[in-house]
Amino acid sequence: MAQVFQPRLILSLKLGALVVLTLSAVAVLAWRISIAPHPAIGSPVEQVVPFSHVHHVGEVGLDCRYCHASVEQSAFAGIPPTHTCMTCHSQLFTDAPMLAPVVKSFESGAPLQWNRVHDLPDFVYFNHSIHIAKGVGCATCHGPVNRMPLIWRTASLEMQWCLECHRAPERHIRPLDKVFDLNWQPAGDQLALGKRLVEAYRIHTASLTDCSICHR
Amino acid sequence: MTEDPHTAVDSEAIRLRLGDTHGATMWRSLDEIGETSAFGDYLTQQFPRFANQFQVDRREFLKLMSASLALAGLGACTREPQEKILPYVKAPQGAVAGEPRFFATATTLGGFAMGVLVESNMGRPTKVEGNPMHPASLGSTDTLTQASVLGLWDPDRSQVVTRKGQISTWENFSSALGRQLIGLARKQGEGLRILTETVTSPTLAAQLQALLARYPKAQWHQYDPINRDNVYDGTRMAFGEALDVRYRLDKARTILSLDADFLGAGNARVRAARDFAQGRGAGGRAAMPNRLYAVASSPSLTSAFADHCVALRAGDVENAALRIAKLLDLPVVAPDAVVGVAEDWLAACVRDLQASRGASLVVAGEAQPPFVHALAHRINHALGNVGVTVTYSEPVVADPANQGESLRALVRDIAAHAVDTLIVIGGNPVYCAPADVRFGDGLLGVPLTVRLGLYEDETSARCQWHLPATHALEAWSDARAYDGTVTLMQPLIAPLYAGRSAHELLAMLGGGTLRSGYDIMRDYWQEKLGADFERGWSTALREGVVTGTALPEKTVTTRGDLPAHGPAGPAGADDSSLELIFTPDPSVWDGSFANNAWLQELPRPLTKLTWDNAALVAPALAKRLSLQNEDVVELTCRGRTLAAPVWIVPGQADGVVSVSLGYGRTRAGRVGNGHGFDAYALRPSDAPWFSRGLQIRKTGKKYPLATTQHHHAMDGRDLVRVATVAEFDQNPQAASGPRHATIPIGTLYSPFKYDGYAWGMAINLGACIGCNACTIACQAENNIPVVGKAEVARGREMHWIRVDRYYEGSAHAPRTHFQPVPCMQCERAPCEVVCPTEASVHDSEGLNVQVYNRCVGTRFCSNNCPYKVRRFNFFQYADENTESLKAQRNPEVTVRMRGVMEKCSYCIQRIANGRIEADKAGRRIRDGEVVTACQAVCPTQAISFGDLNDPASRVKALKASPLDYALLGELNTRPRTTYLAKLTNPNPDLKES
Amino acid sequence: MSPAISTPANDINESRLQVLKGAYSYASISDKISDIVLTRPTHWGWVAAFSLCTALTLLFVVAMAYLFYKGVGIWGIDIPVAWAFAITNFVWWVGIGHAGTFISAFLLLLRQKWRTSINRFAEAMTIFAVAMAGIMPILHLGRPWFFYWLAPYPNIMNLWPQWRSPLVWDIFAIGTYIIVSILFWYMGLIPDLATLRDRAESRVKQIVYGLGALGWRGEARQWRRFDTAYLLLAGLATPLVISVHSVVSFDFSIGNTPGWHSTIFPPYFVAGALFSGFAMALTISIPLRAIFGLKDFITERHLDNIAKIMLVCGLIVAYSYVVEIFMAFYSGDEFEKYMVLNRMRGPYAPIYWVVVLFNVVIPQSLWFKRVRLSVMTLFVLSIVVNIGMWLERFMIIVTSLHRDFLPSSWGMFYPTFWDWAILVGSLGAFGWLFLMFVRFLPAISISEMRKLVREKKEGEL
Amino acid sequence: MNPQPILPAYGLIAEFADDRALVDAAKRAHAEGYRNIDAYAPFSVEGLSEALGFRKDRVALIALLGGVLGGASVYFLQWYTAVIDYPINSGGRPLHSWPAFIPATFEMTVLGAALAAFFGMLILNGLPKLYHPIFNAPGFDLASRDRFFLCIESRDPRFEMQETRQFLERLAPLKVAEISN
Repeated sequence: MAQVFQPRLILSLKLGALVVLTLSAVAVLAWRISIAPHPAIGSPVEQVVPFSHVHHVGEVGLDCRYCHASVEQSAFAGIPPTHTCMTCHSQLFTDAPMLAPVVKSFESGAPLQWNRVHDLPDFVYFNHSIHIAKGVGCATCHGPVNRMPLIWRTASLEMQWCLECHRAPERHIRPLDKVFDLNWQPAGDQLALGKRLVEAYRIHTASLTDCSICHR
Repeated sequence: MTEDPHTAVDSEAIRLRLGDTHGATMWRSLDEIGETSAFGDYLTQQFPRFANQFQVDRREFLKLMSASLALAGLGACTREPQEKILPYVKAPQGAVAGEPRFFATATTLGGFAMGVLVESNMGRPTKVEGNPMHPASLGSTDTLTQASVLGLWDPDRSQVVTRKGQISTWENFSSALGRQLIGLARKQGEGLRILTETVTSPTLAAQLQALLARYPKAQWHQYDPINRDNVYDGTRMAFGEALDVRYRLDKARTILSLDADFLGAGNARVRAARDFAQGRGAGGRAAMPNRLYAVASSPSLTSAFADHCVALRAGDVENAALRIAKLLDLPVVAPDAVVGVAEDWLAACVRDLQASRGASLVVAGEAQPPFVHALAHRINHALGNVGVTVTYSEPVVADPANQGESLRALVRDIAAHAVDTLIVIGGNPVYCAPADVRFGDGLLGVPLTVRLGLYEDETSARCQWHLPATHALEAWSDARAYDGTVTLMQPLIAPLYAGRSAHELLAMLGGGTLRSGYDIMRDYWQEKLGADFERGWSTALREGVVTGTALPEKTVTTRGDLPAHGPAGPAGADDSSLELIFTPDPSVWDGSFANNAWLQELPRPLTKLTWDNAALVAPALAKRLSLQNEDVVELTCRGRTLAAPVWIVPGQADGVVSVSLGYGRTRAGRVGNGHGFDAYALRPSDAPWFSRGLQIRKTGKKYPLATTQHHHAMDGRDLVRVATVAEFDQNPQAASGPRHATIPIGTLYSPFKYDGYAWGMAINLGACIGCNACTIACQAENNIPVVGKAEVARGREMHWIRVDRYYEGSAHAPRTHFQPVPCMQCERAPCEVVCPTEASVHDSEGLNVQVYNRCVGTRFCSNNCPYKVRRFNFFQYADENTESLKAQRNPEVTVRMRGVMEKCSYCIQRIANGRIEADKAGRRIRDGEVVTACQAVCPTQAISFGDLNDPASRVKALKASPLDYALLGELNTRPRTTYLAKLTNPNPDLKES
Repeated sequence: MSPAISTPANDINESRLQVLKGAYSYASISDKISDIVLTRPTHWGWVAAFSLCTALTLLFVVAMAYLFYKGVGIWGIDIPVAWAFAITNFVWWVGIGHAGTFISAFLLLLRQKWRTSINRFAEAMTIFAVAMAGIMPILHLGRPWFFYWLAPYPNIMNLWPQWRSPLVWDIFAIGTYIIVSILFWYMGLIPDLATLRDRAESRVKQIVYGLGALGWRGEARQWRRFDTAYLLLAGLATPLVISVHSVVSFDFSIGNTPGWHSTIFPPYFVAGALFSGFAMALTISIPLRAIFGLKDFITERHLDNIAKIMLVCGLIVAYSYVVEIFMAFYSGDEFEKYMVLNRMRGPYAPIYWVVVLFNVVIPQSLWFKRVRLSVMTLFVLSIVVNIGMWLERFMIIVTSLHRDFLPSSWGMFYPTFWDWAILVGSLGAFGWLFLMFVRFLPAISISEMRKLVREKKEGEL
Repeated sequence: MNPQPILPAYGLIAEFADDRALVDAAKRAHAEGYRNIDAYAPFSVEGLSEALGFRKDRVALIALLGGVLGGASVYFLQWYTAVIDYPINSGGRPLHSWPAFIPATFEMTVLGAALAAFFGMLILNGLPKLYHPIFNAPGFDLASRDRFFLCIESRDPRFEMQETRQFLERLAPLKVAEISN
């Protein structure tokens, strides 16, 4: 009897299988990339006005709250009204071309359109004020914005990222007076400090991983 | 039902898409807009099939009338779109970005004000709450008030000035008007007529007076299809002058309602319910609980709650009243007996009334003729109630003239061509005028007809000019409450469309100059508030009431020449023919709420019908005529005929067919058109509320009606637990029964500890009058979608809290029980154990939370929920296409997508905000700090909510009451929501028939 | 080639009750079975059935497409009846599968010779039925594209399935069941595929079957390990089959709904499953043996035995009905009592009485040998039982849900066109798969038949 | 068909008409001291493998291990995820509700065992092996139909072409042939 499967045939079969496998692997990879959140972590987001936090925060030394005024009272940190920009820019760099959109908005009354950098799904209810009140520093989530010419995302903002802190806030929280200090580093052991602060700030860690803390 | 509901025509869909291209105009500048607009493309990109979801059928687009904001991202697996943030250009005064603010204003019904606080999210009015400082509200509201916010955002509102159907402008109008005014000025306004709804607004009244002064020969007419003519005529008959009558139900111990529905209708219903519940002793055994006797032609909230109720034809109520008067030895000619009411019933009632002299009360229904009112006044006087439980004041309305007469006069003059300029402000007379008045006919003959209205409706269609009116939440105005207290109504948002207020229009008429409502109001109140105006003004705005504007009590003297019997002669007209009665519709009222989908889908308190009205008949009558529900009958009364579907209602007086007004609209809008039948087509102007001689003919046709409750008996299950005060005194456990919520049941499980907050709710069935306000407040608060008639008929309504209605006893005179059923928030939640994805889980405060974005829609939780309070999005119910409706949504609540389960969350968004505020302040949440939407709205405060771990909390105290019991507690679900058994206070002398 | 001795159907002599009729050699039996696949021209009956099933399968596809486009609202389900046809189909299809496993595994352990000639297609029936069953729960999800959330896998949400939910158990039970069934079935196929490989004329068939045969050589040690593994799989499949429908029954008995919350459910459901499963085995084997002339291999003996098992299962099911009624009144639970009375007198009463007629009354005829040996009667009866069992599942699910605790929330369920489309479509898809199977794979285990031939020679039968 | 063997032959093969002949042929070959003997049959023949001196297959052991592994791992998974990784209060039931963890554990035990048994069998049997010299044997296609073969491999220490062929002839086969490699 003749062999049904000559070695050459077997070889080609194996090669065929190999090709199929690689192709499907590539396909999966491509899909994963296509659904990756955008803008990607670490990639600066273009804006109508190339507003530089490096300049305003790093060099001029504005406090976060000067522009993000409602961050301590509201869920929403607040984006400065054009008028806030104009408090300075009615005198400074008034005719700088890069400021043209601001001036235009000021005159026309049409709001500036900023591109969102930190965007949570709409079924997630994040509240800035409570995080500020419990010692979560701006930089903890937003990174060193004072070193960002254009803002980019430093955190994935995925649920597991939130949980990482909600499960053990002591890993991240800082003294209340350091919340807006973008350069703050724990002097000694963060965990020890954190544990003390969790006590001091009455953070109920038990309920922090409740679904209802973020989802309604 | 077996055919697929989703195969209907496209025409609606096309109209719809033309319809909602607007709405964006009102955006000031808020970050949400970015999200909402980005959201649409996101949706299409994510689920292309949703994009044309709408081009399916009529009902689908009813989803228009409900919410969608945060669907984005509910489905994973795709890239998020680039969203925009739009900051303010100039931040408004005192606004904190992202935080809601509340403004005091008022909404009106039949002219009477209901004081409200409106929640504004980044400039968008989203929710109405009662104003605790307002006498008509005391913090509560009702269904119609709750729904008003949806009316504001209704995409079907008229948006442009039209002339003979062609789009025009205000400028064109004012020039046209200007020309007309020249002529009018010449002949002192002869031929100028102004038709308004009932006016209580001092400013508007003043404007009208000024106008009439300017044009002496002009005339002002008033018409509301549901008006208080009988009340004023009644006082005229009794006291010789028109007066407003005020009842102090909290002070009354024995109350007799003569076909009156003071709890469900009337100009002070919310306040009345609050006072009544107080007299009943909310949440326990009052020292002296009041007792309510009711004579009712058709069941109402009031008669349903009564301790003793007899069903009587409306026309026979007069006899009953006479008989009672007689028993009180008043000089009347009364029949020896009243058909339909046992003599001993009347006797017992009278004994009770006398027993509580000075603390008793007889209330005549607004549908009853003046004579019955006069009798009631006389009886109250005889019982020494005047000044205690009933007081009188000058009329609250600007002009108490008989409105029916006023409209008839106008129509006469129109027919006689004595009218050349007709200004119709609000209302919808062409639709809602009595059938024999035929208001619409003459209109085309009037040289200039102008209509200011919210909708381009039946009346607009017959007027040359239609002017878009501003919504109550868009404009400056003022209005009086039932006791005369004035509220300054301030706009929550600039007019969405080209609307103007009645004040502004009147300003144009007088002098033709254009003045803003704001200036008009301030001018008027400048002189009223006089010195220190600014402070008075801002206080009034902040508090929502102008202090000291309540009308003073008036001492009255009864006329000597009161007739001894009614116009129909002694023993009234008790021919045995059928009687047709007209009632305001609990949802669409006189038809003006017809385009409000929340109200359309809100089950009527007693029939549990949605989306339609019906001809209500008593079981006995149905039996005689072999009628079944949904049978279409021809109602013929006084030569006019109308086809209507039948609905059988226990407790309806035999020989009475009642039809509710406000349906059969043709130009209400996309929601309201084509539902129900137009009862006005039968309504005679001389007997607007009831008339005899009705004939019924069975057509053999059927008309499907959508009800939310098919079974009305408790089948011996102790769901609603009831006891009389007497029984309670013998054994406090009598009502709540043996299976008390707190009986510990052995368990192998180590129970979870809830040592933080432990939220719980207590619902007092003894106070619930079944008004449904909770249901609609919940709908507004929680972005609950509307599903439409067909879906309701399939049992797919979405209400998170429903009010179950059960009957006990005979079908002729049943006892009616209401039971609001929200999620019970069981500690041993059956729904959670069977959820495969942890979408239904418990949190550390004992809440049974539903995580929409984790739900895959197995529906096992619903199967396993013994209370069936879970609601499922069988389709994409939430609308995501209509900007104006998205704007209404509560940004604090996720909008659910197709395929996920939802349910009552104890308003978790309010809890969360309360928790956050408390945490920031480093304290615990105080009792009463977190109030659920249903609790806030409840007129009788039947719902209490709070922290069970707070020993001082009200809810804790209530749950300690012996009346407290858990619904289906024997299933060991350990519900956090428990009930207080209902205490009734029947007269021991009277056996229940 | 084979002297097929066909005897008239009416006389009842022993020859009809043989497990294997006719005088077959290793060769002839191998050829006869493999020729069906390799050489025999397609039978018109097959073509007819196949075209019908293809049409229904298309309907199935359309129904699913529309379902995913619109949502489960296209069905008649509502609140309170949130489950209806889809879950009924699910339970019923899983049940169908059970007979296959029972025949191929349990009877193997019991050394029942007569299973030999029917276990192959019975096992195939299992796989296709479970496949149909497996589709249903996914179809019935509100958001089917997230079905995988029921399975444990690491994810960015740090979330896991809720292990207390019977639906999660289902995933494991059904998953295991279908995998084990496929292994068991495929393993039995390996030697036969080798036969086909060696007997196939065309190169393509040689390669295709050859790949399937994995180079099987029939070497003694291979046979030895093969037998052990085969026996082990049988030993594993037997408890599995019990567990699977028990888990399915948990979907209801874990719930607190009156009519669901009952401890008798696991045995009740398993018996019911075998009942309908064996009925389906009859429904399939009767036409099969006619169309492909397999009357010598699938003899009246087989039909007779199957009928006997049906009778037994039917009695257990009947017993369960009785116990349910008894417990309702014995417990004194008002809700249980009402549920039972509602089934008998409520709006769905006709279904209840049809169920009793089809599953309890009619099957009693199986006590009589005449009935068991009349092929036509058996065929009709098997269909009756299939319908009866489907209705039973429907009754359990719908009539329990539609009136549970609060009368205010009582409702009705009315099926829509799409409910029927899914049911009928799944029947079509099942038939389609099965027809493909009998056309391209040996419907009877050749190697085991050779063994049967040997045993017959040795007079061991 | 008998091509000139290029390589040394794979072995010699004898063809028999029924299983009895094969079994005692196998016995005798084994008695003769041959060890690399293969016997091929169209169905599993009682006692054949024993005749070749093949005593225990380890499939059952593998299946046992597979079962234990499957069950233990999924129980651990349930416990870890429900108690340690993300403890969530579901219906007030204890985090470690072991009775509810049984069904999945049982199913995975079965699955583990079944997979182990199946793949254990394949691996021990050296399958899949699409190419095998034995298929070169003349008329070997009948091995899957009605013929029984005994093969003595050339790698057997006692294998010697002539001698072995004579030995096989003595077993009264239908025919003896050489298998090219």
